[in-house]
Amino acid sequence: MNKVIKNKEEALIGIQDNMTIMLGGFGLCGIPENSISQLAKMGVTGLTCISNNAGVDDFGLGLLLQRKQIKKMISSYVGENDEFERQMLSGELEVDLIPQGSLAERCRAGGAGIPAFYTPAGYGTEISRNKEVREYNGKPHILETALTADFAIVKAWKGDSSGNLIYKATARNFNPMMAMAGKITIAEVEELVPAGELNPNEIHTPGIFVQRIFQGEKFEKRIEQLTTRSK
Amino acid sequence: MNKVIKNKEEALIGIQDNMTIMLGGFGLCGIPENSISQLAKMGVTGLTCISNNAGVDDFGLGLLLQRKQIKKMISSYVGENDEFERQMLSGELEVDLIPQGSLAERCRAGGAGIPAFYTPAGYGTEISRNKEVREYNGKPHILETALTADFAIVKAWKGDSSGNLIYKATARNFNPMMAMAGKITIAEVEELVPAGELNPNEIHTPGIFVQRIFQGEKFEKRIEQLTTRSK
Amino acid sequence: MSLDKIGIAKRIAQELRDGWYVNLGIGIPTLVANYIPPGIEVEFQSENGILGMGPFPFEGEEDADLINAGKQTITAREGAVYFDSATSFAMIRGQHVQLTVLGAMEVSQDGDIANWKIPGKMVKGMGGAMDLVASADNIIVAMMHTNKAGISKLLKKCTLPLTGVNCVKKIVTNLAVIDIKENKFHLKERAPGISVQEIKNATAGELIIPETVPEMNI
Amino acid sequence: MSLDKIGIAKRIAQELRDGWYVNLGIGIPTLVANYIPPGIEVEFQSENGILGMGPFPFEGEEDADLINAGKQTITAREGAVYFDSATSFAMIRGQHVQLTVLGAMEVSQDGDIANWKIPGKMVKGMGGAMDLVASADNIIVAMMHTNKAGISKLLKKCTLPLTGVNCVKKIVTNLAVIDIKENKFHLKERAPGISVQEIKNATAGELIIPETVPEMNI
Repeated sequence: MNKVIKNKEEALIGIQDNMTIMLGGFGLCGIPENSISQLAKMGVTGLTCISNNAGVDDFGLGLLLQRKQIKKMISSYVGENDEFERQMLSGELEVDLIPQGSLAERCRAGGAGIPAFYTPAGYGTEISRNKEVREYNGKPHILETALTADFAIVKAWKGDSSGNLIYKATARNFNPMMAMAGKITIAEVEELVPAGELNPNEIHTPGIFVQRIFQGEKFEKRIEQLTTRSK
Repeated sequence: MNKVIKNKEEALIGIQDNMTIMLGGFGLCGIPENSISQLAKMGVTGLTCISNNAGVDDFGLGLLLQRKQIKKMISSYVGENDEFERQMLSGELEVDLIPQGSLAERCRAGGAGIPAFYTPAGYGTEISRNKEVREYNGKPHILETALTADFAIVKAWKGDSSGNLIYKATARNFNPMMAMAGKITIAEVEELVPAGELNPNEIHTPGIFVQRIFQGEKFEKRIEQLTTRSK
Repeated sequence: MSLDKIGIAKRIAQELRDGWYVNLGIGIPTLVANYIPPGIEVEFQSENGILGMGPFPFEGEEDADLINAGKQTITAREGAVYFDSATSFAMIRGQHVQLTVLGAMEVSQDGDIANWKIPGKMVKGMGGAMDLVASADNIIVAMMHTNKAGISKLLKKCTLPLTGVNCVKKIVTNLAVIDIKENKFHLKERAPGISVQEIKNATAGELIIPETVPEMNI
Repeated sequence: MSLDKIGIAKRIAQELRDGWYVNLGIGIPTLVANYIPPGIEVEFQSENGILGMGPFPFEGEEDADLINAGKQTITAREGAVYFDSATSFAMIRGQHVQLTVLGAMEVSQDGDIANWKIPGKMVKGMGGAMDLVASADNIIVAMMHTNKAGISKLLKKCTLPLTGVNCVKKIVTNLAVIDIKENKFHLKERAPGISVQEIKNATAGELIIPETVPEMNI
């Protein structure tokens, strides 16, 4: 089943103002860089972005923030960039903060047809405000609901023409769950191969979750916190 | 972290009468054969077994049924064996039938600390009797709770001394979720290698879910429905 | 002449669309895979954990670790992928599978289906059927129009324990193609040589019959 | 003499047990990995998706695709494994991680913790902290006993927005080791050269002081 799209321009067709978009990645690791730069170029605005983080000033989702394309961020940890802080404090940007595990599970639930589930995370904090509480195993849990998106955009290491994806190391992070939860899921990959070249036992995201796949032109793969030791 | 156990005799120490045990496998595919034969030898009785199926008369869980070691089966599809039918119809054996997807998800939930979730499966059928119903997206869903077990026993293709597991083809089935849901999880593997020999990107079950691992002596790998075509 | 099982499978195969992921139940539904219309590509999901199921293996090449949900030895096509049962039902429950074809003992004009349990008889279990019917947007039932005793399987209300409610949209039997809409059966096509009256006689539920009922083209 | 950050990390490292999986938060907790007692083996989980985290890479060998939850470049030990964020928090929520060490701005004698938000200041988010504190059976807080203004961080009730309730069991500060039981702080050990009175003065919550309070052995 051939899902290959020629380039990022064609892959992102259909993304419109005011849509909800999920974007994979943790910090700058495993983010769909090519698609983000294309979103900036397209100039779509009013976006609700579901992404664990919000990039840095001049890379990742920071590029969309600079251009004021984002109306609302749904994330677990943000604010590694000044423009984000400015927009948030001035009220231009809505921010919905969600515990990281609940964010991951809510995306998975959205993709898996589980509309809601109970979790202990956030009980007794402002996160549990207006949420149903129920005790299980002697411990209070709150009810969290599924998240889905008009488009999910993920980044993989390898992908085949059927949309099967393999991620590398910790660049996997949120990508697999978000791939499940998009009405349309777009994957950009470092290496695109014909169907049959990936070992079916080693695939992380089955192609059924992916509607469009394209070979990224160039991956900058910026490092946020370079930490090394000397030899 | 070395979790290697010498043999099946030592791997199953601690399993006692009236315990709840999860066993991986679908039909006879991917079942922990060595452990099942050892359970038969140990003669523990009153077991509650959570397993998608119940084996055949002389293989898989059928071996424990023959010896009347099982008090209750929690499964989605059973009865490929006569002794099962006899014990069930005579009331010797309790049977709790669960939709297959709910069974898989309930095991995952048990391992993932999600005490309950909503699913549409079984709404309007006898499965939803006494279960809470709630509408999401215009569709009724029922609340299902997590499953856990005193011991989970799974079978993998390859495993390392840290308990990391790789399954082969459709022998994966229920094994990964059950590995997550056991208070103690025992893995029997076809090939046991030192830590570091499996590619960390290709592992299906992270070792954190596995407490004991052993090399199976011999795998019969019986085929339930041999279907072929001629060349 | 009423259709045989292969005829039913062939007619259902005409419903396939290019790019669909399809789950086929045991029995007649399995046969659908043999009659994919030319020029379209579909992928078959088996709920035990494979997408891209291929034909049965050649003799001697079977692999005990590679089976379908009917526990038959199979092969994998190029581009196939294996996954665990939770992920498999995430695909199903999350409506990533575009078509489910399965058999039934009874279907009601409300779209209810019964196919897993006969009171007083040995109950083998629902397997994945309840997840499939509760989740799928597009369910086709493949079955004989009547049971062995000649009694209609298309009823006002199901008499057997239900597998799912309000879920069946289309039925293909040995006699007819029938859609379910607004809690009624709607006759769409006749099997070659079968009269509308024969179909009416074999249907216990309320059957809406349009002015012209074309013959199936198989 | 009160402990420095390394001293706190060294004291917490004494709490590690062979075979434990451990999640270390950013800051002082990260340093714990450097002082694993001899003869025991522990594995470090980073919630972005790795078990078996190793030391920082040698210069020039860093890999942008291999980072920890603090977004620092890391390496993987033998036997390491990568996984997605849902699986990562399945480990945490499912209590497969035996110990969580994290920093705090305030801890109450009920075991409540506040470490993510200061009203009026920029809120960066809770990251994985709420999942960690709500799930872990065994949580150690690593922090200074007082804030920069000299005000106690061990309170009757937290004043800042909470990260979790009734969850902290043990606190290791620059001055003391304190357990939380029955909604009270219990002094267990003093930092070398620190008097019980100094600890009492620096603790705003109710502090139970036993007859003898041994000095830490670091």
